[in-house]
Amino acid sequence: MSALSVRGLRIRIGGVDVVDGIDLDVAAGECLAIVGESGAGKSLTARALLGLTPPHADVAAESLVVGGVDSARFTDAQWRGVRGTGVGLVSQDALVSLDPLRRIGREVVEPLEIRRRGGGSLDDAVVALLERVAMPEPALRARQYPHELSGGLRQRALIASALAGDPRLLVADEPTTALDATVQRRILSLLGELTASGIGLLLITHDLSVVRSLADRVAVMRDGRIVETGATSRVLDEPQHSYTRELLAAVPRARAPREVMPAPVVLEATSVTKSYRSPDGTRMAVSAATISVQQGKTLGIVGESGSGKSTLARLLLALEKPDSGHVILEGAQWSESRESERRSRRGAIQLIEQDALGSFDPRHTVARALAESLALAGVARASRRARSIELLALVGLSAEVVDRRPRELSGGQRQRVAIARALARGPRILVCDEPVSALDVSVQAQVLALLDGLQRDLGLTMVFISHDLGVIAQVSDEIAVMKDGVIVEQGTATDVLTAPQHPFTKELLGASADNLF
Amino acid sequence: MSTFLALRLGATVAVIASVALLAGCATPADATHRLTYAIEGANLSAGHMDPHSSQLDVSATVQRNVLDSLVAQASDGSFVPWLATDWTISDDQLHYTFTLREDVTFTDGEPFNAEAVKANFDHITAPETASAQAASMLGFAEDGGSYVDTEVVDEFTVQVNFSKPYAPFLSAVSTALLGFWSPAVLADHADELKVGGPDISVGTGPFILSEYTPDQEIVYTANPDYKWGPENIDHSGASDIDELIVRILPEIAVRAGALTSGEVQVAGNITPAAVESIGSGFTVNSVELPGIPYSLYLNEKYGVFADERVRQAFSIGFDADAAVKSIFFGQYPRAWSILGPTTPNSYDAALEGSWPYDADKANALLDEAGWTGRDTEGYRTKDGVRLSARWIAWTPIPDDRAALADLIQSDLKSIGFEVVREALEPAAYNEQYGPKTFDITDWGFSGVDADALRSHLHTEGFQNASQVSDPEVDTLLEDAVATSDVTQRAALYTQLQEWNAQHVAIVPLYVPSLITAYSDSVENLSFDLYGRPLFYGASPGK
Amino acid sequence: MSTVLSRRAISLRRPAAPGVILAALVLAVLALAVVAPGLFTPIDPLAASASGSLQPPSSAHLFGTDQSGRDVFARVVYGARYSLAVGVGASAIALLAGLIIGVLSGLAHPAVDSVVNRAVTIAMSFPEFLLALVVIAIVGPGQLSLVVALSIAAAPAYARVARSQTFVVKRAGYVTSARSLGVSAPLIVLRHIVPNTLGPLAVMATIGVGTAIVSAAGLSFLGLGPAAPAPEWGVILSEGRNLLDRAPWITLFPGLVITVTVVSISVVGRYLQSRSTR
Amino acid sequence: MTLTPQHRGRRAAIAVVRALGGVIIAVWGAATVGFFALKAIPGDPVDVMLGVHAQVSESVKDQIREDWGLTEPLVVQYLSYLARLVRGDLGTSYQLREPVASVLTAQLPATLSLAGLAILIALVLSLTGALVIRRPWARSLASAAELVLVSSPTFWVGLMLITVFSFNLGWFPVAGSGDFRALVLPAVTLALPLTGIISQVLRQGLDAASGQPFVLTARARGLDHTQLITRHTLRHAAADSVTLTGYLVGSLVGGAVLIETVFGRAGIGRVALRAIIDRDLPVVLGVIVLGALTFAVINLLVDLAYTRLDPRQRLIEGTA
Repeated sequence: MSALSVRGLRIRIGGVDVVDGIDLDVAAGECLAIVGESGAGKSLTARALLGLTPPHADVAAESLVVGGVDSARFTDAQWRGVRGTGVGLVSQDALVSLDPLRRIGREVVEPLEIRRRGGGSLDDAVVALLERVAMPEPALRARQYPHELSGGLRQRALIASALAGDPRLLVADEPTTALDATVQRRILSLLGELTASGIGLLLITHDLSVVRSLADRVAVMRDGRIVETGATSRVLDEPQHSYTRELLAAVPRARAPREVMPAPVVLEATSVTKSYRSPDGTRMAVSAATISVQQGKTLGIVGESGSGKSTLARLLLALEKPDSGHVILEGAQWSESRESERRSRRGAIQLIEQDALGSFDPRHTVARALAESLALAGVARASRRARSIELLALVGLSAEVVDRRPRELSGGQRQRVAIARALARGPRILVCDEPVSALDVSVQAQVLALLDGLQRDLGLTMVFISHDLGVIAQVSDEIAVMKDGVIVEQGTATDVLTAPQHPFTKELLGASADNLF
Repeated sequence: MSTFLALRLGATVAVIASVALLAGCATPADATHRLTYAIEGANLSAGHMDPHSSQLDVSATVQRNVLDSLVAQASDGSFVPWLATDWTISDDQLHYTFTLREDVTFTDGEPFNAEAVKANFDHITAPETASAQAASMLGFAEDGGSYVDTEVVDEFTVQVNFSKPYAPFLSAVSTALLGFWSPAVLADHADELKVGGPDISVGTGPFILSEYTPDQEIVYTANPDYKWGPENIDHSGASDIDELIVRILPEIAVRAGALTSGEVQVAGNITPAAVESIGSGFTVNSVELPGIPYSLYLNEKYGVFADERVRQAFSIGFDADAAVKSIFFGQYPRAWSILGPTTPNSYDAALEGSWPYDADKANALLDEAGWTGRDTEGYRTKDGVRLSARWIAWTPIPDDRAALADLIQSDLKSIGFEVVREALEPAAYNEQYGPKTFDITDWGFSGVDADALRSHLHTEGFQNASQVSDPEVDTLLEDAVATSDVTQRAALYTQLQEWNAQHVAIVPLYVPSLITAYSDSVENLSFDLYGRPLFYGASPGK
Repeated sequence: MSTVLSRRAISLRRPAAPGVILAALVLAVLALAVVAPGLFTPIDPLAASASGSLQPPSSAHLFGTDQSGRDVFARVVYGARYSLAVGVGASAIALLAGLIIGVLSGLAHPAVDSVVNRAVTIAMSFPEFLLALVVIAIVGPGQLSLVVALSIAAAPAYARVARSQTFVVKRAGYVTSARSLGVSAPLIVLRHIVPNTLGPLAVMATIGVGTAIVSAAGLSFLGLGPAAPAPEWGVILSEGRNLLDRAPWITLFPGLVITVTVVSISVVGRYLQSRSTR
Repeated sequence: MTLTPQHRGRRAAIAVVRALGGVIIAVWGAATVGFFALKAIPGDPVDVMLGVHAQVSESVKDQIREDWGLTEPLVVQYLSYLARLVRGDLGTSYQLREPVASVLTAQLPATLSLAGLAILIALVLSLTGALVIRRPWARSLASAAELVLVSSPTFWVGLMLITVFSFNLGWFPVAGSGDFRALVLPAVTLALPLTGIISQVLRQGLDAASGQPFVLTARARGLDHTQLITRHTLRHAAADSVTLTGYLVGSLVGGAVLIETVFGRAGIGRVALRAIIDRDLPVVLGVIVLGALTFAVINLLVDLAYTRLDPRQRLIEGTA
């Protein structure tokens, strides 16, 4: 009995066919993955399977058999009968997908609560569900609130809530994207066990490594159409369609090691420490970190969220004062000097942030943002506009972008403008804090290529911070691994990647072994 | 788990509200004869519960129910015995000797005798009482007054002595302002009389003050032992009204509504506008107030009013007739003289219609006075100075007087005479009234004796806003107060009224009436000379 | 009371275009009434006539006449000047004071900030109308004291929004990148922090004008605003309140005009708010 | 992340002490600012006491100033005021010559019953509105009505209700503070703008909450519209409304001043207004202090209610 059979699903919004006639099949105990970039219509398809598409979308299908029932022409009341019992939904971030004002137990058991006729306590049903998703101390966790749980445990609770109605099909929309690599791996193995126990799993994701580790079959989706479908190993190893090949090529890989010629150290931090006072005690963000960056080289810093990577970046940029230890920039004292003295040397080291849109004043156009930087670099007012256009060309953007507002540009374009603004100050060192994490894989590849080109052409030194070991492997000459504020391992890219010393590095490498081929 | 707190918050507040409601309106229904009287009374609770110290009419109105007087003044102006069986006046009119009833007691058991009369008159003239009106009605003044003292001749005979003859004494002593508090209260609680309340406002009157909630209501219960009412009221023994409730409803719409809806049986201070909305089933009693009608006082020693011709032009420069008729819906008559028609034996009817509205004559007078220039806004000027008068009044200004002022201002503007009006708070008004730094001010002053003019026109008069200082006028006023011969007083006051018609120190506008409306169910409710209801002798009917 | 609305999330649907146009039209008419009242009616608002007292609405007197025979329509037109002056004046002063206090305490040393914040919270805990009443008790009634009272009453709300907005902007990405570019601190405040704090405050102010007009009418209704015979809307309402059964039009029309004005201001204010944060 | 019970107890104690300290500082701050501001008022309090046309000599006025201690230096007057304030004595009213405390508390029940009924009506109306109104046309109609309710001056609405319901229809007495019927119109007048604000905030709260991802999860479990509101979004919207209620209770007293004047009802609002017009400083100061105390306590309750409603606040109870 198939968990899902869809024929000719079409979703039209504002006259545009966002999903244009797709067919899907998921058998019981099988995992089908839909992979594609943002805007391909993946999430809409997922929501259509529960009849939860937004009101202004009109949905049509020849047949939409979910959990054995054809719901193509369901009314809302009929859909309610299927939701929870026929098909369950697991969303991306449990912190917002679970009601923050209700305890975990109440959230998990709600599908049963609204259907049961008689009274009787559902506490043991809650415990059983939490045990099914391997939640430690289920009775205690049931009484806690979502914000009191770690990311991994919250996601398990969300999955338990989807399983409560004992659905035949589970739709998981980017279930592990918000998690760190190590936690991601454990949740994927849980989903694997659930599929093995007989549930059909439809997995929506943009991450090919997740597809490889969990999916039996995969469908590649682009602009609302399925361009290729088949067994996972067949599609990933011998891709037929050009777009699938393009996707696979964009996955970051360790590059061939460049000749490691020693060069003078331009940026050096010796045992810098920074702690923050929070309501429940002080937290050591960075403790005794010592790093050094050679000219023209790239130092990659990898670590999970909360490991202190960003704080270290702000210390390197002297945007925050270390509690102890100090930072030397180009041989001269940097963290100890007064801000007024530092301001003249700020041109040497520039920052590229993850949220490009946020790094621009909402009221300014690109021209005005670049002008502010050029003015500080001493460029005369008259020639600033011409210089701005040159810079935009340098980062691969056409001149007409100059009068637009960052809000009107795409994610990739915004990041390129941010790089242009940094280059306008004529820096020798670029500190990039998660610059490409928010971008689609293909756009990510282009921006990384741009940075690589700029480094070679302008001889830039770079400090590249990311939680994605694949990206770090692709860009770094040297790698430092951080965990809970401490640099646990440091060395050349090849040493760290091929002969990891510290157990955490090993675990990190293990978690993302698939995409390092 | 609690669903949502907002609902529970609302629920708890509701419980408090319902409890408060139940407590508020649990009125027992029983057979006692109750009568409810609604008054404006806005300032009563502001320390005006003692007629000895207060200058507000409302004080005497409510406390008349507990305060008796030595004599009563009948509607024809003659005096009848009350607590005094009879009285003799010495030939030189300096000594008034009263023989008192011997069976009168205060409601706290104290006996009423000559000692009690002396104690009360001493209280009125004592500095710490700071009496605003009663003392001057007694003829007392720190310097130059006629009242000397009160002498106890024997237990039930008292003599009041004066340094100069003081004709208005008998009519003054008939008012509640010179009524009698219990000597025990005067001895121990004199300073609390202003606040008033049960066991403090203790008199010999037909009612006993049993409950008082400031700004809301006063409850008077009948005095069972009362058998010494004034002779002009044909009722003997205790009052037929067991419980008289006086409710304070400052808003006229509220008072009128309460009467028509039956919540109250008698409603005082009814405005002319509200009279029509009373409708059938009710009697409207309107008594023109004696004394000085509502008038404008032109200050001779400050600005443009130094010239008599300007004052005359001002008085005939606006159509007072039309204004008074439209604003007061014909309820208040136009005033032509500085004394109201109902002021006992003093009104000069000849002045009626003697100075009608005449814009041309006013313009001619102003030209004659040299105000021939005109400035851009159309106002008259003389050597560059605009013809302008500053009119000050104290807040709150009643709506009808504000409307009247609008009409006066508008008419005078058409003859080039600018009037600038300033509404001042009482404190700020006093600051300007002391040194008389204004051109015009306005008020009415009710009084049962024409001697009220002395305070307004005599050089030493406290209320001489016009700053009149004319020896001739002073002697006329002093002679009038000195003689008790009715015809001679009438002649002297007529001369004074003729003088003002020419001199125009005061411009009378309308004679206010105290309008009281009451349900037809109320029987033989009588009114004093001021138009205030007298509840002794009345009965609540059903 | 409606200043609190501006801090709410914008309504999901932008207000229908026609509603906004109509509201803008009403405000244009009002502005004209302020600048050139003569255009609307030749009658002098202070011209009283005994014979014309208490006339019902007619072609000669659109809103009827009051007890002194003055034309209510003329008084409402000439009254626009008073009410809008108070509304705009009080909101502008409150915005300025709130911006300065809010931004300074947002940037100042935490100790200073907590003291200022404590004072603002105390002032905020007081209802605006009662605060205005107390201020008038001190400065005495009159048109100017209305503006002073209402701006003091409204300033704490602006200060609180300015302070919280400053905290948000202080931590925003573009301030970090400006610092790393080497822009000096005062320049960052002037070029980035103040403009981005001013945005929400300006929108809040437009809705604040409506509240100030209603409160001003309330205060002068109680006799604390400009003295009669000034044709201020609150004064006209209080002149009509004892003649409700005989001449309800004196009270009906000024109240309607106030409501329409405040509704129009709120509609335009919300429209600006939804456009600025889109 | 979890705190040991003993640790949590200590933190709660600190929070309570800090909160009470906040209330005391608020009252002290209001009293001090009020005292000096009111002393700055021009005009002689004795004139205020005697009123207009009191034929009283200067010597008597000096005597009165002595009795009321108005001749002592300002600081001494301030300190003696504070000393009495601590014992709950708010001084004596110039006009009423009664202790301010008893004057104000005597008026409390009338204003409380008015405010209580008004809040009740407003809550009931806005809650039913939020639950019932669903269709788009109903929502735009509701939001237009709310806007008009909020924009129209309360006292004018009161006057209009009197005109229609008292004069024309005669259903309710014109005013006064007698029986329950006299409370209906004033409470409805006070409740209307409240309903406007609460339902606006409630509806916007519901709209915002229904856009959240956890609502998608809840719908995926098969909940219908009413279940969604009662079990999820209303609680979020309520959390917003609770903070608003603190603000609204304050605006109720402001509204009471106007409503009590229009309807001729006794109450704290009328007393405050009369004191301000008559420049009866001790009463004005009493209203300021009582107001500061009430509103500080209300805000404290609202903060507690908010943390109770939103568990995320419980851990980080620090300053805003």
